[in-house]
Amino acid sequence: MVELVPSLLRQELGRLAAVDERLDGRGRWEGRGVTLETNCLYNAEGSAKVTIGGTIVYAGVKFEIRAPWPDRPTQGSLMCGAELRPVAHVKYEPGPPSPESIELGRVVDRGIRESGCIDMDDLCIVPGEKVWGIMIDIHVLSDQGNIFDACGLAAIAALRTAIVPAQRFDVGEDYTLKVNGTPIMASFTRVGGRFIYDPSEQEELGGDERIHITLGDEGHVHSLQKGLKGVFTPAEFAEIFEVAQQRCAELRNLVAEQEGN
Amino acid sequence: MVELVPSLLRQELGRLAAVDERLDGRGRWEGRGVTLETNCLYNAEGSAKVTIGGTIVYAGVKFEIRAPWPDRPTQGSLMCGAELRPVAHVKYEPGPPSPESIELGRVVDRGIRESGCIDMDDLCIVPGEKVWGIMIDIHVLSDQGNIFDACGLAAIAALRTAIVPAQRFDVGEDYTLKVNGTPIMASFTRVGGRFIYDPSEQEELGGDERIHITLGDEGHVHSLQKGLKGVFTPAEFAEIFEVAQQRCAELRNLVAEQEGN
Amino acid sequence: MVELVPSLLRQELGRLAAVDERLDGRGRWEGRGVTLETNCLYNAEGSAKVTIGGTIVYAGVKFEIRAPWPDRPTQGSLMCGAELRPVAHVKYEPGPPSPESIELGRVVDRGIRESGCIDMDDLCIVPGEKVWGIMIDIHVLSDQGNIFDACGLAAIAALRTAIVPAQRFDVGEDYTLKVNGTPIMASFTRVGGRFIYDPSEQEELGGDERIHITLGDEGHVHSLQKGLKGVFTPAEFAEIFEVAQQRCAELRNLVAEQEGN
Amino acid sequence: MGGYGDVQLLREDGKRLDGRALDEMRPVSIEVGVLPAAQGSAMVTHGLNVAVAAVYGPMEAHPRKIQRQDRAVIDVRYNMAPFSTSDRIRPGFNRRSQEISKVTAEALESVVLVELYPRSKIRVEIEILAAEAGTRCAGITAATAALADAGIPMRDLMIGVASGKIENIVVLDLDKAEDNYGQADLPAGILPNTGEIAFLQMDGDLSPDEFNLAMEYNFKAAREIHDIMVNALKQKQQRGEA
Amino acid sequence: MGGYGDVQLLREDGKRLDGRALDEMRPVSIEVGVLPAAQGSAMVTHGLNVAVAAVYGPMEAHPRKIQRQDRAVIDVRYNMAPFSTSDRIRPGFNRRSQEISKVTAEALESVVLVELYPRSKIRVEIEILAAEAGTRCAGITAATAALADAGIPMRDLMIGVASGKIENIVVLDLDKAEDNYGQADLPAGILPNTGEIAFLQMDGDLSPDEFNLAMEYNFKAAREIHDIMVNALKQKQQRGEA
Amino acid sequence: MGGYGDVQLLREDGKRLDGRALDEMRPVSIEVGVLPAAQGSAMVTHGLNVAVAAVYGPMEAHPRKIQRQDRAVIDVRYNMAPFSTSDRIRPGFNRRSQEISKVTAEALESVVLVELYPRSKIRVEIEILAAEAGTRCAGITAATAALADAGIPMRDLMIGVASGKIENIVVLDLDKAEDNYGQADLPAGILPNTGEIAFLQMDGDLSPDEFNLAMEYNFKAAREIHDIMVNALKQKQQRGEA
Repeated sequence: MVELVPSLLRQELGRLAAVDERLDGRGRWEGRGVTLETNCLYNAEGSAKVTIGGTIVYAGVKFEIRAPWPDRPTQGSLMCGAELRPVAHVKYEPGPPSPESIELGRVVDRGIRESGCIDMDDLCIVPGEKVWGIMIDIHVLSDQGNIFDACGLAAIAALRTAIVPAQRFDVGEDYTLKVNGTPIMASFTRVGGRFIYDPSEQEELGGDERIHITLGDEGHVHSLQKGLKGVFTPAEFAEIFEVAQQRCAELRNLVAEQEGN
Repeated sequence: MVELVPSLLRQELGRLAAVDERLDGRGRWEGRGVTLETNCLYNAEGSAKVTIGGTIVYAGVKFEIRAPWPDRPTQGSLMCGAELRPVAHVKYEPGPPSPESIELGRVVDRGIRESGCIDMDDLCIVPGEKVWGIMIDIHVLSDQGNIFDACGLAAIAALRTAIVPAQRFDVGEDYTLKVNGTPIMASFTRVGGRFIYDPSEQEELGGDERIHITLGDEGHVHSLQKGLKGVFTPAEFAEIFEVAQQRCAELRNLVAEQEGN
Repeated sequence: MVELVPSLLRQELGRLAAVDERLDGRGRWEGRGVTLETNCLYNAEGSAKVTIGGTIVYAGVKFEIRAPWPDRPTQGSLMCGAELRPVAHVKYEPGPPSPESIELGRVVDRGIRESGCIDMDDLCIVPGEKVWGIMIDIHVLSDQGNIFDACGLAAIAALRTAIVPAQRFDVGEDYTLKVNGTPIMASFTRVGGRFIYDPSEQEELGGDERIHITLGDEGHVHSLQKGLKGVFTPAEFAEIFEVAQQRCAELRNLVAEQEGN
Repeated sequence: MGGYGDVQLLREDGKRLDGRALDEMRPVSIEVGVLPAAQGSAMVTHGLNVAVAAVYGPMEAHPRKIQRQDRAVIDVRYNMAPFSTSDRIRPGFNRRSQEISKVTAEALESVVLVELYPRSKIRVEIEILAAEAGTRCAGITAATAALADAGIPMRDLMIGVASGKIENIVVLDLDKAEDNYGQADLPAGILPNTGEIAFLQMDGDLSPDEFNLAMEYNFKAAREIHDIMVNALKQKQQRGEA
Repeated sequence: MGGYGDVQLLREDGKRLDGRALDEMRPVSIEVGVLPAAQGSAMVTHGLNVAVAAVYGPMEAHPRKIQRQDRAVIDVRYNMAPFSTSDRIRPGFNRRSQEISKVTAEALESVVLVELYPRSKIRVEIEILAAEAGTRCAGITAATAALADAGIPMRDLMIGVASGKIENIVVLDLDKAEDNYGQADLPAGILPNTGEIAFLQMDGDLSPDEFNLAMEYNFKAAREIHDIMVNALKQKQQRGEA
Repeated sequence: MGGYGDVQLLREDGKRLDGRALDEMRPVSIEVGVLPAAQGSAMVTHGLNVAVAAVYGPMEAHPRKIQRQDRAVIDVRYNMAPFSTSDRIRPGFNRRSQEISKVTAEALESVVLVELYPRSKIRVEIEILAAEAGTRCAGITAATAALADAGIPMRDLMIGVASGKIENIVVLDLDKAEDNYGQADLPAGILPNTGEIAFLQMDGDLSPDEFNLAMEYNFKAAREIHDIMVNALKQKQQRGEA
């Protein structure tokens, strides 16, 4: 029973793809409306709420003071985790972190970490003794497709608004965290045999493999991830890579606009 | 099948309630026989065994030395936990602590903690360095109804007999723990539509919501908990609140008698 | 279905036992071919690979520096653990350590520990401050019967080749770990009503209880374990105890030969 | 309750530090239908607390052994987001959350007409995004609003409210400082129309008279929040019709 | 075994520190029917050890995959209460308890007439309330008595006993000091009537001769405890008839 | 990627520290049929990495809810042995292993003809015995070889390979020092015959051009390892026939 629907859905998605259309009328490389709100969580040191269509995600940044690793006495740390809790969709079940939520958190984490937007040496308080640990927690409240991009955007936007709570920890005055760059993720799913950008809930249900690309300010790639069943060719990748450049630039502008306010 | 029996039982309990009777012949506010034995566990620093009818509970007190929290450098700590292990009834299953056992432990813990019977400053050894941590572990061996009251009574009775093992930890001579008061819990369950005191196993099986009230020496309430499906009115609560005053005073006398021996 | 095969197998094993034969033609006290290879794992400080028939086991030794227990300021520690991961047989399932793997690790651990082959005082670096902790991890890759003996042999052989990595931890020059003795395990299973040595996969499937005996260099017993359903008499034990003396001596020679190379 | 400091919580004019009267609650706002993926949802802002609730179901209850032949079971998860408090909370198992989830579920089972859905399960997910004393009550209010938003019949709208005691005086709706340094806290789940109580916890020290006054305050606040909730539900209906 | 100190465990008169002879066990007492909620139960005091056992079943074995077509499975949980030892034990998962539970269950399956109850499960819960060397043996004895109290047929009454070695001399039934500073410990589950062994563990150092003597001591003690158990079972029967 | 040190990774002659050319991979050897208990198995040595894989199935998929009506599911466990790395790894749950297991399983489902085995499950166990940069790729190669050894049909032999960037230059197959101090790592699962990619991860910093070159290197290496694997499979066949 459960699988009949996807099977009919797949047929319909194939039919639409053949005539270059999508279920909700979007163009192949067109994203849904995106909203971004920052500083929206009272107890977080940095925060953001992102909506992409009916998908809603919050990210909150917290800081802690810890001892540095012996081999890197001047370096702090950054950790990014995502929780796919049952609040977000009827399909999510309670229990220990699922492979899906582990993957989600790690892919977002790599995109931010590998972009180098946080200089770990900036997080030193007392070399060899005290460094800042930054924790970005992402909370998906409503999943209607493409939570990866929503989580990536919420995480970097929250990070870019973070205030280091030095005063509360008695190590000086509060100050704005220095963030060098705005890595942005773009996700593509194969639907009806071809890749499309920003999959909706239905497109994910009736689609195949997906590719997540995180690009930095200069268009360099910082993180890639292919997930789910399916294969792709280098030519297909080259095409979405180029689309990703455009979409990421647009979302980077959205972050900049929001910060301008 | 399993649910047929409770359904017949509920009918019978309703019939009895209508004529102000109970299955085992007790009056509505009458408790079963209670026994209390203290200093009954060889390796515990304080201990008690309580029976209420066929319900049997042991509590044991242990001490540890730990560093105080930075914001409370002179305060020790008290922790009370209950284990509902499969030994106690065929209905208990192995595995991580069930919500039932977590609730039980936390309700007993709050009654003792909030009564203020332990002055956390009394537990200081070296300010900012060493304080005592008290751990009361409650072990239910046989559940034939009203384990909450049995656990509450065993916990406070064990605590009141505890010897601080200073010598074993090399911080002075052993001495009797100072306990200021005897908080006592009284539990009520709605059976056949009305509340009764000290529910038996059968009354719990065929009953509805329950209310746990912990009262201190002067009759002040220190902890309340409503559990299970059901609602009640302020008037109903006022009635059982008054009964609780009497029952708690009687059990407090039992503790005092036992200590007098 | 699953249980039909063992039932037929048990019949066949009983028939063979009656005429003093075994499924694979071995004599009652005859073991399968054993191979031993040491220093076969690149990142381990000591290692061994053992095969007994189609059973394949690796053991690797790692060291860590830790603070000694307050009551034993000059003593290091030894820990031996086994993982029965799903790689080894279709019957092993993923998840937390099963009782089977806990038993396996603890029986091997006791045999080595109780033989006294490691003098814990030899593991002291700075009294009261730093001692070596030795960890032997055993990895079963293919289970075709008698993994206990294979694990025991791999563990002691790996331990005997271990180099203490003092240089990497900045506490002096590397040196060979001192190991005083070669405790060896011999395992017996009741098959067709009588005990046999070195059970094969089929014999374990259609057999009953088993007995694990670990003997030291002088033939003293250091560890015993009876597992699975079944009882035995002192006379039966006396017989296998004597066989164990011979088999263990042979395997101890194999270790010595390997070290001679 | 802390109750150990010499912290002053009442001003000389008899008002509380944030200017509230003794029987005045913090501002409360409710919005329903906030989560597109859920069947019903609500966001409750109660002072600085933010609670979001989602409702899924009724659906088949499984595993089978949790099924009840004569009614639905309600499966509640109360969870505090890691960033909801001043010190980050580690995600995962937590005894406090487990207890609150259990008694909240039992309270909701007392209010929802569970007899209408035998053998089924209703999932209620409560997420605390910001915590500042009173999250379990904000969560109960959010859960009720989300159930109403999902169209699930209830005997009344259960409202989560708390009163407490500071400086030996009973007050309505403790804020964080009052919770940290106060003497008692009495959170309740109130059915304002039927006059019943479906959720009750309490810790601290209250005389019988103080208890009665605190419970009176709770009923008063519950009626106020009830009206806010009814308004929020009407507004959504009007949006739907418009 | 510890065996590392220079602790003297034998007195000049050849007796042990607590005055026992080499082949003398600590006092043992057994009471059955101690837990009203269980089908069978027993409390065993063995020296300062206190072990309580409860038996539930036979009942349907589930999940299905643990069922055996031709016999009952026995599900044992050996657990030490947090307050049973000098240093408190954290509740929860524990490798030592898991191993003891496993081998105790297998020993009991060898003694109970499990063939009488195909596809079913018998639950045996062993709780150690006070521990002072020898808890696994006291637990085995308590489990046997509880099974007998529950009326579950067995081929013999299995008794848990241990011998060991201190100062190079074999002795019966090590107490805590002897266990800490001794050289070997040989716990066994003995069937005194059939002369069989259903449970066996050992650690330390024993020559073949020492092993034989230790096992002889174990059989001797098992016969003594067997009589105590039979007496306890009779007493309960008489109470029942009276 | 680390990328934080001033470590020199290229020699003056343009070669890498271990003497390899920029587009030269470490030595690779493959042996199949190494684990008698498994249906198919393989050991891959890739530089100093040692990966072993075992395949069990196809078998009935259970619990039922993981079943797919139209195909087999592939259940992968990638695990690093505690002794496989310089610092011992604690056995048990591990986020990195969970992620690698998930994406490896999905890659294998893209290559195995899973439609041939509806409702069934194929278990693939990958054990890393020695780790020295590149274990996920060695694991993919071992899994493919083990599946082939088990006779399970695949659309192509998927090969795990990685390229990366050191000192701003793209190189094939990073070793441990290059991985620690390099600037990017691009591991892929390549189907050399169909020219497709079934597994892809990447971290670090690559311009579009650098990405293209790195992927070219990956395809080249995959073809080389493909031939080694075919040879290993033939050798076993010949052993079987001999």
